[in-house]
Amino acid sequence: MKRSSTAKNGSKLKQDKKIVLALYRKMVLIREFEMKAKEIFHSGKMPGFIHIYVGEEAVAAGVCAQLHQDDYVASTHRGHGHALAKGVAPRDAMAELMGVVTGCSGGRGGTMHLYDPEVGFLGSNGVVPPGILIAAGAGLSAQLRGTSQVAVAFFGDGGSNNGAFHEGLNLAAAWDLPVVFVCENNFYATEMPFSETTKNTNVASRAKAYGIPGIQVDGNDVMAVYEKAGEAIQRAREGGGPTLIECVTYRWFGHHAGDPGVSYRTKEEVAEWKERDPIGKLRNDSIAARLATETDFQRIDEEIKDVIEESADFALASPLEADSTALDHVFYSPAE
Amino acid sequence: MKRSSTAKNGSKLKQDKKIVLALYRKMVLIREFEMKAKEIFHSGKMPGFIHIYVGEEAVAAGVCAQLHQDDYVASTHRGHGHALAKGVAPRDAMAELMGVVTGCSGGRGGTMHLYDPEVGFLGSNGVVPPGILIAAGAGLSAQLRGTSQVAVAFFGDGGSNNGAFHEGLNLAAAWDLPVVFVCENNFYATEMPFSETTKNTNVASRAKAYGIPGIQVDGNDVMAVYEKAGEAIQRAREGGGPTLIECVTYRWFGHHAGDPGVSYRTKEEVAEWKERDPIGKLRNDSIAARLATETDFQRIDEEIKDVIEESADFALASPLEADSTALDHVFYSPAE
Amino acid sequence: MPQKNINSTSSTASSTADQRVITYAQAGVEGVREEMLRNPDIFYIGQGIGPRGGNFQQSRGLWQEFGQARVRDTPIAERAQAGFGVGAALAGSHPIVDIVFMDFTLEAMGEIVQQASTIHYISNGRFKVPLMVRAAGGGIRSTGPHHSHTFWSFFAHIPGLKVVVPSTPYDVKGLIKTALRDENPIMFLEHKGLYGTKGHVPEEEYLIPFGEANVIRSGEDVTVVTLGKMVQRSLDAAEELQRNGISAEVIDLRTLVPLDKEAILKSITKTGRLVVVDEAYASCGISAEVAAIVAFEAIDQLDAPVVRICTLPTPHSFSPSTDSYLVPSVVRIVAEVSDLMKKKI
Amino acid sequence: MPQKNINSTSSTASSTADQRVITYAQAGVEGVREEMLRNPDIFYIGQGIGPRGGNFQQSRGLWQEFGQARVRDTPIAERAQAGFGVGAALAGSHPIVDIVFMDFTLEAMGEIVQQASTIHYISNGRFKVPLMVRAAGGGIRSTGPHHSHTFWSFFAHIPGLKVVVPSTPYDVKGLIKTALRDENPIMFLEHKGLYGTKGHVPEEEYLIPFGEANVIRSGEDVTVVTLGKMVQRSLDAAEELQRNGISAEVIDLRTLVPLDKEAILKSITKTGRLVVVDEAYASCGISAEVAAIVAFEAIDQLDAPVVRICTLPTPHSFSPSTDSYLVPSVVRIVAEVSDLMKKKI
Ligand SMILES: Cc1ncc(C[n+]2csc(CCOP(=O)(O)OP(=O)(O)O)c2C)c(N)n1
Ligand SMILES: Cc1ncc(C[n+]2csc(CCOP(=O)(O)OP(=O)(O)O)c2C)c(N)n1
Ligand SMILES: [Mg+2]
Ligand SMILES: [Mg+2]
Repeated sequence: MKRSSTAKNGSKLKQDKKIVLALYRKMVLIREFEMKAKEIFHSGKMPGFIHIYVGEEAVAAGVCAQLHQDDYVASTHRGHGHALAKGVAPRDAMAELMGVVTGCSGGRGGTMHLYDPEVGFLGSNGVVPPGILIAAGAGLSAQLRGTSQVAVAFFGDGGSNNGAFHEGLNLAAAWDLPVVFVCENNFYATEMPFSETTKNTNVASRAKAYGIPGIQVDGNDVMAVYEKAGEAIQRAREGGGPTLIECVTYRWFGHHAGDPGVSYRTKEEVAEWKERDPIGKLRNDSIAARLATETDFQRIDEEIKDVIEESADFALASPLEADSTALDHVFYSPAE
Repeated sequence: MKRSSTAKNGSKLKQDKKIVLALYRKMVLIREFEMKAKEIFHSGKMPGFIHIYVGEEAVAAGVCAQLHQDDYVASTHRGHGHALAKGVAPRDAMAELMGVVTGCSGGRGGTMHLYDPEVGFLGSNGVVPPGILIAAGAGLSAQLRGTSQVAVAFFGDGGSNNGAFHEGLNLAAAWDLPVVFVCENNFYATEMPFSETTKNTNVASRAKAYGIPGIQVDGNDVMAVYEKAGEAIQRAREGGGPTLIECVTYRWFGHHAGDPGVSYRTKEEVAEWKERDPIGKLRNDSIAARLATETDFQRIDEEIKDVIEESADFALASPLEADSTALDHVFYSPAE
Repeated sequence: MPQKNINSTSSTASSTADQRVITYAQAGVEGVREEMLRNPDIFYIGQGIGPRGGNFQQSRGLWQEFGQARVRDTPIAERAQAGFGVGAALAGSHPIVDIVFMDFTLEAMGEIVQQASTIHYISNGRFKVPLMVRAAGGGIRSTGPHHSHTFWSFFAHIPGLKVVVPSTPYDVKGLIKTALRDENPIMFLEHKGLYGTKGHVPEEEYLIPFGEANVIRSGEDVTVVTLGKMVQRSLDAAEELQRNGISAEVIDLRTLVPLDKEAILKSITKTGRLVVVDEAYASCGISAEVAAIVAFEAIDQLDAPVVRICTLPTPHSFSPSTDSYLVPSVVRIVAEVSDLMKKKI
Repeated sequence: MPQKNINSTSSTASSTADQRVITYAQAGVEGVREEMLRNPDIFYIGQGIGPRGGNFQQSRGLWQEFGQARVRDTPIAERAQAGFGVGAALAGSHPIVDIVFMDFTLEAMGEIVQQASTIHYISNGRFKVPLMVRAAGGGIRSTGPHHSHTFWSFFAHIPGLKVVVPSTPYDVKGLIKTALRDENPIMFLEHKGLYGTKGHVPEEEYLIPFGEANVIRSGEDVTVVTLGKMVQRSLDAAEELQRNGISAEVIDLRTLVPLDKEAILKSITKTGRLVVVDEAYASCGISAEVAAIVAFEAIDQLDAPVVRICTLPTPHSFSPSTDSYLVPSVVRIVAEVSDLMKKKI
């Protein structure tokens, strides 16, 4: 089965260099973080099972670039990119993947449970897809507190077939909550093709069922994501209620680092999507449009390499939690 | 808030007398059964809390008249009408409401748990709305066994906001199951107006999200329901997959027999809907079209009165379960 | 079944002529109201808890007083209710999520167990989840198979949840106020059959700490540990037993997590006999937990087998006869305790 | 942790030179396959159980052999899976619903508890619900907070469900075949950490009846009741204890419902000491249930307190250090049993 993006919304944004470079930096940060995590995983040093986000960087980067620090994000099992895009420090995230005490969750959460209150990161999640409900709840809190905060839920095509999707979108719509629902449609949930688990593979079209706007966007075009997310986030911030954005994209690797990801996808399909690399696209487009130069990008590449090396060193050098604290924090107590 | 049916599908069926009288009989049976149950309830003799179906008879009668005995129905808390329409004997149902051993569930189920394998009645249900899933499962079984059986799920507007609706319709659609989903949109879930729990009050329109046909029909026009249900059931029987039918209707009384049903609904609204009595409508329309006579209808009315009296006497005279059998049937064993 | 006022024998509320008497449901409303006045972060969502004031009047007047923003009816979507609650709690609000029927906590089990109970721990203490899930269990008047459950042991099995089961108006108010000042996920599990019962509730503010069982009747011969609606039945049974010369001490657990082990052990040391009366099923229930604790910590204090008196292991029946046969009755409690008094080890 | 072949000490499978050895996962596939061949009403649905053969290879080859109609991948919709299973069972099919991770049975709890477990009883025996829910629990290699649960006590709390927890390839096959001939709702709860373990499974057909615990090691001083992955740890601990002169009898429960009380009581009569080792939490767990049964039925046979060795009460941690600290280890079992041997009442 050949899969290709049918998304119609290309980028029309008046592009400016600062934004281009910021988006590029985020995408490269995510890419390099993931490649390093993959390397450590395959070296046998990393516990658990990581779900690699490579290929989908434009979604996290494009959406989160429109968010303020005190806005919220709730994420998924494939959440490293969302965490980094929202501002979780790479070393805190890498350490968390290693399960060491210096991780953003003290090593107790691991790859699927990154948490960071300081940047409004309400957690990646081992369950599909309660992040939808958690983000909506954060939006409800913002509405009640009268702030202009917005919450974003990321979830996959697989998640969109789950009952939580229905309950979450319906109620967020009924209450006009400041939430943006971002579906990363990468055509597969584990090895299950989306088209075999639903008769309607156009996730954006499901927004009608909830009386809210639904738009499909090319999830490999970071400027398009940035633009459409910006509109939706702005609408939410102004009390206009939720939007469902379907970002059509693709994961380059298997479902998790242990899955070669080939038995259920053709080589051609994977190759075609690698061609449509969101990082390469931004780079090429921006150079063609004379918005930035090779040198600009190279400088960022170098910078990020250092950040990632430093993060990995930090994570690998950090200790595991001691048994003596293993029973702490089961309950919160004000003394803490 | 004024609520009125916006359903567009009126009846275009070439009406024939046999069908008219059969539908009329079913509706009157349900109406009289409910009025008698209500009377017994208010006399203090009936345990539990009954949910009265009066006003909505055209839905159960119209849909079930298109079903065969070995087709399936899964129902709701407001399920007396569905049970009777599918063929559960009135005395068995009335006895069940009384919680006596002669009931269709031996008195163990009561009003919300009528069961009858002999007519494919897979149960009313105390939970909103897993009947959707149960019907779909029965449809899956029929598909696997290669029969031409069809399963119908009844559920309310309230049920349509629940995650089970989404999971059930999506998967039944993906698998082309022989199921018809019948939403009885009576504008309220307990005292909650549907319009306050969703931004899209057109339930039929939600079918698009699942890639299946969705139609709205005047749920007080039994001929319209009969016709549209017939098309959907036929399609399902022939392998054409599921349909969502929204029947716009109204319950005359409160949510359950203990709820006066007035604080959240205007007198005018209730009165308007009583004007649109599905039984009166069929009677008037048929007489006007010279399809049947007053005498035909009166004869049925008399007949049903006797059936209901007999059912009530039977139920009221039957004993409660003895303690000595209270532990039976926790598990099935082949010796049974 | 005699319906007596439990508080008359309560150790926490002394009986006076002019004491104020209100219902269990009203006590809950008062507690919630006072805490909502005190803490603007508290809001309340659930099915029918708005204008209607709750199926059981458990939120009566709150919508009228606090308005549509802070007191909101939800669709029939328990997962959304719980999940929104978790999200709002993470964002700094303090939600009350009313599931109304404890049975329907099943629909939200993933959100309660996987999200609410874990996040404080797995975020290494960085987030807290101040969330009160409210739900009423137990059977009344043939509520039948889907509306009579008492799942407290499910929640007591899961670390990170506190579990409260109040038995009197006095306790409801004091415990619900404590719950709303506790910034952990709390399962506040009332009983449908108690909402209409009355008891003394002082006008003055008070809080009841978690983890302190109520020795609601003192006795010498046997310890009856119980909770929820079974407290009154146990007290009634104790009176009956007293007439037969058996002196029963009755302990109302009040909170299952934290559990007041000390109160139980202290009582056993005195009586040497333990009976647990629970409306939930025995298997893997809180009755098993209490028995297991005693079998570990105080087996040397026991003079007889540990007896559990629980709802018999069948689905809940609608049948009025069977239904009352299955749930522990005063008669059954009296009979089983009397039997136990004849046993020795 | 030594990974030994449990069957070498199994009372049900004797060790011979040319015995056929397969994995726990393969044993399950064989059992399901044989029953699917025998009974055309059986079908199998779940996430990834089709072409992929299951996350843990637990359905390997079934899709290829039985085809897309009888072996179907589902969307991520556990409620639908379970609800469809109930409906199909009522209509005369015999579904296997694979939830894969036991954690996600939470999403289907309503359908399992309210529908599957009750319908036979509340229809007064008129319907039956032949449904096997399959799911694997327990932690492996930092599966972390959302993928390590062992909820067997939830299901054992609910009347109308049978609960199976196999510990060896031999048992998986014999028990899964029994499950698929039993026309009740069955929770078939495997362990992720056991799927790769190997053991003898005969070529000839056999069934293992429900309700017969396996006295997998006989001993004189203490009875260790256990289940699932903890069986091997208990056996390893028993060997270690033997070296210290303590003779432990190890009982693998195999099925929690029905529970083989007799086997436990018989053993206690001999040893006078009871330890329960469970990977689930202690509070309201099956360990509490076993303790409570013994405290009622055989307290006079006990020479010492009843000890429970369970996962410590925190959410499951990703941290490799903490994770292995929290779950019962051979070292902890040895230490606690040794301690217990010093106690007397
Ligand atoms: C409730 C639940 N069921 C099953 C799983 C197992 N699972 C983890 S990720 C996944 C696939 C998710 O697919 P999708 O939502 O499309 O996200 P993607 O992996 O493609 O990013 C599944 C089935 C889960 N985590 N939670
Ligand atoms: C999961 C669940 N939540 C809540 C309830 C309580 N309840 C029973 S009926 C009902 C309203 C149902 O409304 P609707 O689906 O529109 O059906 P109607 O009563 O209008 O026929 C509610 C909330 C329930 N039975 N199940
Ligand atoms: Mg996907
Ligand atoms: Mg309705």
